[in-house]
Amino acid sequence: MSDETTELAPVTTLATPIRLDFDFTPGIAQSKFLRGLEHGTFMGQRCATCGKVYVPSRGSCPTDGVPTTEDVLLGNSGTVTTYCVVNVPFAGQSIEIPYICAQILLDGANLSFMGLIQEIPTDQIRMGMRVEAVWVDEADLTPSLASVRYFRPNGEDDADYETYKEYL
Amino acid sequence: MADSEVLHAAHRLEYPYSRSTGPIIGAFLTALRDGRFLGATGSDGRVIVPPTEYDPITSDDVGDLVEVGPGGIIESWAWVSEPLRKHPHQTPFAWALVRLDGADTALLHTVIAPTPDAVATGARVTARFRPESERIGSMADLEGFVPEGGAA
Amino acid sequence: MSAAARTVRPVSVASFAQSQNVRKDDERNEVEGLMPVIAEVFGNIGITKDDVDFICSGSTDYLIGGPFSFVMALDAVGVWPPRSESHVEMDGAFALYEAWVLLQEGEIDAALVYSFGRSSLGDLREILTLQLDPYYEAPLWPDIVSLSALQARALLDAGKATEADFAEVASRSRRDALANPKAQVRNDTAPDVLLQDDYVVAPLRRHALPPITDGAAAVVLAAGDKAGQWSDRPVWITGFDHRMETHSLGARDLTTSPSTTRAAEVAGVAAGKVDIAEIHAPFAHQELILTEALGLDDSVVINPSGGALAANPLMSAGLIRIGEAAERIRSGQADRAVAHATSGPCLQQNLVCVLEGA
Amino acid sequence: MAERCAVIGVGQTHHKAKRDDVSIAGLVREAAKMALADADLTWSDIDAVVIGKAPDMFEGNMMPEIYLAPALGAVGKPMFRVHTAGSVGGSTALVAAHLVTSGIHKRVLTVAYEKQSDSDAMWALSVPQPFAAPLLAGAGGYFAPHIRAYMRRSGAPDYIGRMVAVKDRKNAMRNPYAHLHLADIDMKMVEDSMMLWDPLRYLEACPSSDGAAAMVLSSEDAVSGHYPPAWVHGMAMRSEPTMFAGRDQINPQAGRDCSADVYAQAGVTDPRQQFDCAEVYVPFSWYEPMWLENLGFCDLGDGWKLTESGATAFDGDIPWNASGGVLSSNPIGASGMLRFLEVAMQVRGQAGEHQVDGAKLALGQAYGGGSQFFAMWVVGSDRP
Repeated sequence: MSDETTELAPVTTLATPIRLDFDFTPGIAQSKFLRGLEHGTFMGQRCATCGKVYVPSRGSCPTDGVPTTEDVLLGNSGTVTTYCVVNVPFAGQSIEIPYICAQILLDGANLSFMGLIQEIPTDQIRMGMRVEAVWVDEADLTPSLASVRYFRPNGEDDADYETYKEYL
Repeated sequence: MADSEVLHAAHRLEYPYSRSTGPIIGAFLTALRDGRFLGATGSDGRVIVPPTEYDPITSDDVGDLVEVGPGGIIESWAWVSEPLRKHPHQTPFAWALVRLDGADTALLHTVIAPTPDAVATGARVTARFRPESERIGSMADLEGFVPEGGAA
Repeated sequence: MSAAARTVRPVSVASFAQSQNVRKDDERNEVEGLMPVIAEVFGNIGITKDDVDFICSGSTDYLIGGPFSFVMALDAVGVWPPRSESHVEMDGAFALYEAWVLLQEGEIDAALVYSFGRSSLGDLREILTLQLDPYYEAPLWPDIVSLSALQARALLDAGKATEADFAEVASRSRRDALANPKAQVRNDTAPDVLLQDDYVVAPLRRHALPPITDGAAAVVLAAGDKAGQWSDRPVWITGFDHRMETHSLGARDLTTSPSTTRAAEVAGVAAGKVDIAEIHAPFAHQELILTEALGLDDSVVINPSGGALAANPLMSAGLIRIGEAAERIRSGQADRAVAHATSGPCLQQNLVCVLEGA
Repeated sequence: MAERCAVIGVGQTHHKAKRDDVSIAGLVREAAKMALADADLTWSDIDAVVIGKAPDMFEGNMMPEIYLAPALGAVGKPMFRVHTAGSVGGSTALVAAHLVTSGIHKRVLTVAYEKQSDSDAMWALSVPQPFAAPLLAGAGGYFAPHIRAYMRRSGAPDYIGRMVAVKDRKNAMRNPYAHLHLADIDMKMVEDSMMLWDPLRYLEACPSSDGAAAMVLSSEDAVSGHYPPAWVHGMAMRSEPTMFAGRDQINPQAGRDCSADVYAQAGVTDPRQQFDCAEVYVPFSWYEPMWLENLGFCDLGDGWKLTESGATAFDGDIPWNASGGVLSSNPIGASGMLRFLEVAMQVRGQAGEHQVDGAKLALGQAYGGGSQFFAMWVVGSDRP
């Protein structure tokens, strides 16, 4: 016991750290997509009922509720359907702000996904812009979206609004 | 063929939650840090330990806080011969429901004893607190209960 | 109580399906695990998702360690066009209760209920600790086996049971599971052999614990004309209730289950002879507490499926009790059955469903 | 047939960034006790309790009905926990209401809450998982591209979002429970605030709040309380998948279907004319014009014109979010219930300074997930 009986403040907060460990699996269909990334390709799956191609597929067609069974190799380019410019720093962020975050509809796919756009000033991005994936060096490819460094303009003319408006 | 294999990876879910205690839990933990136990008076006059803002049966607001313990009796217990990594003791111990002297409900904590033979329902135990310098205002300020008479 | 005065609209458990219950489903994600179960529960009675008016599911994010796990699971159903749909962060038996409530109003006639969970991904003895009081209990990390052992000890101390009784329950459950191809732990081991098991947390030996199980289950409920169209022998829910107890273990009598008794009263368990009961008792001693609380005598066949001791997929184990009880009636093995589900440490919350053949 | 159901008691906490004066139980009890007092009832008068909140990872408390049962008068009673993402506060109220309309219970307490300051909202909403895409955008980054798509599709000028941000914060000045009380709010202040996710500025986004909401619902023969009951005229839920080919995220089918269902039940054919006010889940300013269209208050593409005209302002012909809305208080799990509760307060005439004069029929809406889960109810001062 200390002589200088410094009065402790009453307890008002309680630290309760929680740490849990899991063995995570993305499942069969997503593993195929991720293995595709490991080879520098986008692998989607087609629903046999509605014919739509999902990339990545989580194993089912979200509207029909049936397994997506047919593997479909997609192109390396796609169209920016919409986008935003991120100006806010947040925990876990690895890219210098500001940067462009876009919904990209890969050629041959029926669903867009979110991707990073680089090699263009943030004020020049447009809806409809044609972009292509830039991959990490072959030695660094992993079964992860980290294998895609970013997307960049591929030089083609912008896609017509009518061609992608149903994907907004 | 590696390419057909389903992927797996370790996933760690981790966050350092920080909780505000409110007045009743805060008072209990403050007293615990001082090496004392507080209970709250429930709607029918029963003394509830550990105290919550509400009676555990009727949900009415609790009344005054009163001091209880530090001795009490074991109402039930369970012997852990192989502690889990997150358990508060890494040598064999007992989880126990201990009704402190002056309390009408039992507190969940641990009994520190060398063997299960030293633990029994109905047996008297007393609190063993951590050294004052190590107390932070949490349930872990109470190291555990020990059989009265000092068998541990 | 208002429930007693009310006329219950007959609702039938029209179809039931469950996955194979396994220690670890190493390959499939939630959607992939659920799809065949949903397909089977519809296929059993020749319907599709378009034939149900409401969908309700039960699951918990903590089994997978990420938020919103129920959201993606919806893709196993294909909710398009948009559907009336809801989710409870509870066992599927409670999701079934929500669907049953909606069917009571007479506006809709059919519902899909499903639940899923992979118990194998994390450490359940750590995960379930997060259900406890976050200030006084969870920070000490008491685990579900230890808390259940406190309850078992209380039962022994009260002279209400012996360790041999626990072994008897475990032996019978796994022996009965031999006839259940979906069960996970199936064997014929005599109680005296089981009593040679080590304690995991005394007084609970290995055999008194449930297995860790990955699995999913689904039920279709039907009312009105659909009940008859979809089944030659509708299985009617004639009573349904659930009740909660306090969270404070130290303020409870752990040797009894007053919430089960109350739910059984409201559900009308005692209104007729009970042929079988499917009781959700994850730990062997809990079956003894629940059998007494439900007021079941020796003539009742308890857990012919093997119960949770033979397969305990978290979030589905309660829903499976309802499905298993219904199948026993549909097959003619029973005319009246009780199904039970539990939640929380030491049977804190209990649900009772009474099922009857036509 | 379904029984009638009425809101006979409401309660809510003072919402703040950090309610560090209470425990989780203390927070929910603050709202629940207020609702009981409003209904002139005690814990023992309640037959069942239904709670709702967003992911358990906000507080690190799994299936919290287990811990909260004795805090909410649920011992010996049925207790239920709903989780439908951001719409959960609304769907929780609907599950509770069905316990009454089904005739099973006479008085049900329903509570929704979030004590997100126990952790961090950005973390809890997007816990990083293996193989997932690198965290690119954060919460608003999911919605900002859809806002841009709406602007493109409708031709809305860029100041519309700022108008909503100002309007809702001005409304919050009339609501003592609101989290944000920005006395000096104006278009310039919003424009000067940081651009977070272009086109979304800081003051066009909702705050992160601790808070709880509670209501007592009753059957017709059990009505009590200090104010006249708010009668439930219609209720509906709709869900659609998160992502699918051809999905319209700006005007989701599930929202259209849900409103069509609830309007049919309530006999509403012209929402703008027939409703006296609405509380609609607008976490980012641009969701007001989007939901105006989705909910049929105007033609497709005209939502921003309604906002611009002042129709949705406190003194407009159809005030939206007179309470200040989600833009002023956002205890996520409770935000949907607050919408349902606020419209009940309006038709009961107990909204105080933000009371819409003579409000008799009103719409409460909540949505969640990727604009895919919808819950709505219509309440009125007249018995249906």
